[in-house]
Amino acid sequence: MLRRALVSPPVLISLIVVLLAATLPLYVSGYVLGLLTIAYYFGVFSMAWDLLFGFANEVNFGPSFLIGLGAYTAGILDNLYQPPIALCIAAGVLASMIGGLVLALPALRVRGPYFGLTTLVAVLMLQNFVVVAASLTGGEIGLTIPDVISIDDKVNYWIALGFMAVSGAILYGLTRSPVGLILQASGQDPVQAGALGFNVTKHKLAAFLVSAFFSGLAGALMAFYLGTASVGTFIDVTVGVQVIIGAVLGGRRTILGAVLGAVFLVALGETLRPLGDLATFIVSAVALIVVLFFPAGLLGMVKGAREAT
Amino acid sequence: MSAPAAKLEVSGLQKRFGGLTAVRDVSFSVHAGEILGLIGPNGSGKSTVMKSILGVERPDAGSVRVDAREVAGWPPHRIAQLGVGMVFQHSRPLHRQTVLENILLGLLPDRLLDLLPRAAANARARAIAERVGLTGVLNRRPATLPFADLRKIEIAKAIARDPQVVLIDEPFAGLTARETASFAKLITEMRDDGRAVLIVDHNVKSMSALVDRVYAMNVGEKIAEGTVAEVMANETVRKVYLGGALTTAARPEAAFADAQTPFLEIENLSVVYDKAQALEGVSLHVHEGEFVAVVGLNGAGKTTLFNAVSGLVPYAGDIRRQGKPLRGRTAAMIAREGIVQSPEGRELFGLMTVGENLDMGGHGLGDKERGERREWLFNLFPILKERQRQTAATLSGGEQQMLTIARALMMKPDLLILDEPTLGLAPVVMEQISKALERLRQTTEITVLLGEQNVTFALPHADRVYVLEHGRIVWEGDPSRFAAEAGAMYL
Amino acid sequence: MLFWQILIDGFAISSLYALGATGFTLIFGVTGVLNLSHGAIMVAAAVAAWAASGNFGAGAYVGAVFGVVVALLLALATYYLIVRRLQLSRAVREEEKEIFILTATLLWGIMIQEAIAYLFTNNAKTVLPIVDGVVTILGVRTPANEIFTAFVCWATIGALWLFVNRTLAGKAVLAASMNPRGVTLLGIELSTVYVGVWAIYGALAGVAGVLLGMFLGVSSYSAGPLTASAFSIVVLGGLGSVSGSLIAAYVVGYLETLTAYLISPAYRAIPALLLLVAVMYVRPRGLLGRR
Amino acid sequence: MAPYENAAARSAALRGSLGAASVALMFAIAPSAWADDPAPIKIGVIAEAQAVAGSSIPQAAQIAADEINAKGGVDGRKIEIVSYDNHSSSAESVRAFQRAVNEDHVNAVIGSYISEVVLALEPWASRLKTVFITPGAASDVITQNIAKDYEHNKYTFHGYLTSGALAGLVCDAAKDMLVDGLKMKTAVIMSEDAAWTGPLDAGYEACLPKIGLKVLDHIRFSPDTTDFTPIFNKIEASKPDVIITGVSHVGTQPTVQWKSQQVPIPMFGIASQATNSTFWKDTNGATDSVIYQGVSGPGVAVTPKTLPFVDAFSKKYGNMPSYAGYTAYDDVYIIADAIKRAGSADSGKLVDAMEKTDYVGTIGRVQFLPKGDPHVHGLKTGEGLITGLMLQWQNGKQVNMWPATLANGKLEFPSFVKIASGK
Repeated sequence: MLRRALVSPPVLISLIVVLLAATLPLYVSGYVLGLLTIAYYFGVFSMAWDLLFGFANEVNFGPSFLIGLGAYTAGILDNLYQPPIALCIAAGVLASMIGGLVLALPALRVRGPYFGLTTLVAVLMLQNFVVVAASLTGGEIGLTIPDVISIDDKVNYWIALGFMAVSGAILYGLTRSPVGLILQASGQDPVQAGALGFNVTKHKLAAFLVSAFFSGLAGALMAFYLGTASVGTFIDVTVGVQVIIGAVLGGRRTILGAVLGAVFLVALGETLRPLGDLATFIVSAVALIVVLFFPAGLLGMVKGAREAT
Repeated sequence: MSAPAAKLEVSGLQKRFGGLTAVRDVSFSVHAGEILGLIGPNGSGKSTVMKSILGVERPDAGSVRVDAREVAGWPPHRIAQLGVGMVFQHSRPLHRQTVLENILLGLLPDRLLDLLPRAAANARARAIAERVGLTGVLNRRPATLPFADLRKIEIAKAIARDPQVVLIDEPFAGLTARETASFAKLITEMRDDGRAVLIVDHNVKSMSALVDRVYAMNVGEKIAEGTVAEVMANETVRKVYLGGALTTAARPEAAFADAQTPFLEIENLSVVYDKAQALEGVSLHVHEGEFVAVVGLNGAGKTTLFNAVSGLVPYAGDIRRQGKPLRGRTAAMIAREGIVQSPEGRELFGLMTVGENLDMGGHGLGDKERGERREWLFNLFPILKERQRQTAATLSGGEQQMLTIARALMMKPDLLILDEPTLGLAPVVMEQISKALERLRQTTEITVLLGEQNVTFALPHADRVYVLEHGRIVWEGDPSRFAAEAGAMYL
Repeated sequence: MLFWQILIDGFAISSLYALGATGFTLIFGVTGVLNLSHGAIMVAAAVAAWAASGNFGAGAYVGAVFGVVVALLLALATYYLIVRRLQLSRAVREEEKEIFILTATLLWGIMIQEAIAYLFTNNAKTVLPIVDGVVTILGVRTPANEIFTAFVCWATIGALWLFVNRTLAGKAVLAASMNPRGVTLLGIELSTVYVGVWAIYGALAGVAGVLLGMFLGVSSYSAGPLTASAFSIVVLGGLGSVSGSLIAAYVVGYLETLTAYLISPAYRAIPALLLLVAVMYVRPRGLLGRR
Repeated sequence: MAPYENAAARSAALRGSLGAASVALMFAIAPSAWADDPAPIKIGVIAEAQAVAGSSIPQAAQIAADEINAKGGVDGRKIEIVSYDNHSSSAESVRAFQRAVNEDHVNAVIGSYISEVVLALEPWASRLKTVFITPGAASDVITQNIAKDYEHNKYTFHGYLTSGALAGLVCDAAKDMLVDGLKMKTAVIMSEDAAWTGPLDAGYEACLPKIGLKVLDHIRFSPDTTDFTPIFNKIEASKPDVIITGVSHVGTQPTVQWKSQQVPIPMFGIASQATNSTFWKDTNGATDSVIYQGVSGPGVAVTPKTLPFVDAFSKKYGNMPSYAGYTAYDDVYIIADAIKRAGSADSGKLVDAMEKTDYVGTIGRVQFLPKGDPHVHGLKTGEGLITGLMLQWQNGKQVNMWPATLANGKLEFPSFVKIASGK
């Protein structure tokens, strides 16, 4: 089925889109590039979230907990000892994956709103920690990261695009692969999955780890792009909300849709910029309308149309 | 059937939920190439037995052996890996995957790093699909398939794991007669492959054609075991399903004033729950003041029928009250206008006192009238008067059932619908309720539509009886003729 | 002295928490909805009261009433525009409705919050207090406003209690929270019950918001934290259990006050969070959780 | 210092997340307008167009540019302001900075009143070797970074007072007004637990005893605090003559509760939100008698340049400039002046020239601390340089009390405040 997935329309289309996107730097301003660079990282955040929600059926309200862990661990390490950037990023990913386990534990015990809250609380705790441990984290005015991957808009853009494309390919492939099937089965009906001989706990844990891996990696990379990390950009609950909205907007359970949603949000937010405060209002309104009237999301609408035939 | 060791062996199985013992000392075994039928009316504990075998429930005592290995208390996936497969009654396929992918799921090993599907698996999946007759729809998505095919997917998934032991829960529920046949064929094939098959269902009849032996349960205990014929002949079984000798007090249909347009008319009623045919072309009527019983095993469609009348489920066909169609009225309206249901699930307000529950029933009445009504009910069900300050949750099952009926009567119903009032009650309690109904029938003009699987309880009150089976009315007539004409199909 | 101070100060703030959480848990208990626009609605009430009493000089009382009315309307809007639509939606599968309602109410809350920020800036505002001055209780100089707050909170909660336990309409609400189907079978329209509950919720949130505005002051940024604190209190007490959240409100309120007095005001929020996490891991049902 | 930092940061979370990089060209001037002149000097302005404090920055800068251009510019070169709206987000600011330098080729950047943002931009100023000056951030870390690695970070200048410096100014005022004037002897420091108050409190701790105010207690509270009753009770328990404040993120709540609880001790010090003209309404007048530090006040002629600027500003934009407006206005002049002296806009030369700045602006006489100082490129403060003001809210008005030469009123206190004079 993977073979079929590889040549399926969504994949081909996304491939073309990525190739086109790769040529953007040749004719758009650095400002637009910067815009998309961030959008791509958010795309990865949303995809990682969608893996948990759409496939493992776990509603994680704390994606920014994993993201923040990745970004801050990497940033603090660089800030203190300036080891090779790759090392900092690796550390960030590791921290984030440990965070993933911490989140997974309650997830396997409690359901619905309760799990949602534990994840939310995890974010609040991290936020408190960052502010309290200001000497280490820079507190609420943010952490300065001395090194950056590159100071060139184009390079940064290509890195983000490439990273997003690869992550997307991996996550999409994963969900289409045998383990992806098992994960969905476990998420949808644990009893049945168990009766089919699948160790539900094992597969869910794995899903949390994968999700954490990409969230953390994306967070760390983004931190090294901005050369700064602050609660406002990485941890605040509203960041998590943005990630979730992105995924729901693009179409949950589609992985690729998440990217669509994230980019759409950023683009919309941007075009509305001149409206100032109203921009956020309108973006939320649009998102709300999609949630209410097109629950399948942007990509979901297309897919839905196809599946129904 | 003379394999040395049984594939599946259950012995001394015991399971308690809080106070009540759901399963007590159940023992049976299934050999390779054998089909055992596990039957029992609702609440007999058969599904608890099934869950214990699957590892979903952890038995309190006794043992479950698969291929002579003790698996009691193991997690489900390990039991499954040992070769126990399950065909669930409610199919929940992966909606975004094709039929083929759904079957493939059954073929996957429980590994994390299994990223590329094997061609072999693919071929095998197709073979299985071929066998269960899904070849035509391999690349469609479940959402677009009829109910029978969804069930076939479940069977295919089970076969895919090549289990030594197969558990099948109510294989024929929701299937049409023709589909039922093809399913029976699939099941016998499994046996012929040398698997040990355990079918769980309500009664013998549905499976008489294919089982080798039957193990019958009631209220958590074995009541009979043996061949179909033996079990059907068994006295206890007959008593449980048909009751003993009955004295009936039926009034002739002509005796009712509204012979022309009955108070309630149901015509060609059909209900479909996500693709499962719950009711098919059901027609019946109830005259004003009449007491009509609809008997049928759990799952036959009684509750669906009543919920359709109460406006709780969408339906095709007509339901008329005194000639006027009920369609379009909300459930609450129908209830306010006098068609009141005393539901199977009781639906009491657990944390409210008996008194408050009754008041909720009489919310439409003035304070004075409500008071009188309550007094009247208190002398119909004296026990409730003693309990009136107690919260409903603390009542015994029987008291709760009385409260449910009383609460419905508070609404001064023109038609009282009683759904399974005896469910899970001890005989003495049934007796009390039976007495109360008797008095109602004598002292008031009340019209009653009773749904029961316990014939002993239903027939004595009934003026007329309908037998419901797999969503269809299969017999209608005078209660006195029931045992003779309908008994066989009921067992 | 210090003991009395803690006791008195803790009481006022706790009462406020209690009132805020009561409506939130009522809605969850009866309709099964976690309304994440809760904080925004409270803020809206406070800002409305502030604007009416301050800007348009309507006076403290009129302002307060206006605030409550605004909250009530917003609550009904939340129900009709968002919750109801999703509950009836066929496109969303049952098991997904929860996350959809959460997301939708969250977005709705952001909209309200941004609208407030846009119309009235995001500076913190305090509602013109109804009572002024200070009273000395057991040697503690206490703002009359603080006593007033505690009093109104309990009067409101008490009124709610009477309604639910002493009137048939109230009992219907209670019944619906235990068994909606049962209510329908008795000829009571659930939809009517729900509308009523949302209206009550709106009023409660409104009163809480206005009092908060008088006692501590609010800004559009308070919305998120307010929702979070209501959510945590409710979960701590056990989702859907009113008495549970009342207790939880006092636990949290006093925990914070104690921390502020005995350790340091800088860490007042942290012990409550830790307690919450502990409860989540040890007893996910919450203190008095039923489900 | 940095009013609403927290608020701004929080809103940034949402905006920053819902949006991304941004350049609102609403203030920008079409380059073509100067086509026939020699290449203009471009100054990038990155600020918070929506925030009360930030919106004045590009506006004030534009006024300065217009004035200079009206006088023929710098050696005939016009000054061109290119504005970028950062929506209070460091992420957006970083992108704006990159674009300003790489795309729009600005010669220098004036940016932001939020320490978080400025600290995010500082390393970029170094990486892109572009002179960068902040008109409003307060964090001492900015200058400390320069001191740590001067060669690398020398491109950043701190055009506003650091928290440390502010503490000094408050102490100077306290000496005259409280110790000499009201004969006060004891104080309690009450400040929010935020990064910018670290050095502020350190400064208080150091200088208050020196001027004769014994520090009885020091209370730091979380910026999220809503209930201040415990705090005021604690303070009252130690019976100080005055509360020395260090609040910025919060403001309304403590003030209102101070009043409703009728805390008998006057408040004196840094209270950023009190600088807003709307503060009286936001607090329902609870702010009456609160004394706060500021660099400007209605009708206060700190220097001959102050009032003309305020007039020009309010004439053009219909409202009063925020404190960052004054400094932004000065910063344009300072940069222009430095370029003139350097005879080139080359960053290296420009830095040297900037360091030699000696310019009387709207808030006082501007000189930068020299290399070697722990706060190199910070502003020099004190007599004859920048002293700041001390203002008091009196029935709805902000009245200046200090320095005496600029005072336009007398201290007044409501009945519940007990002034422990001569005790």
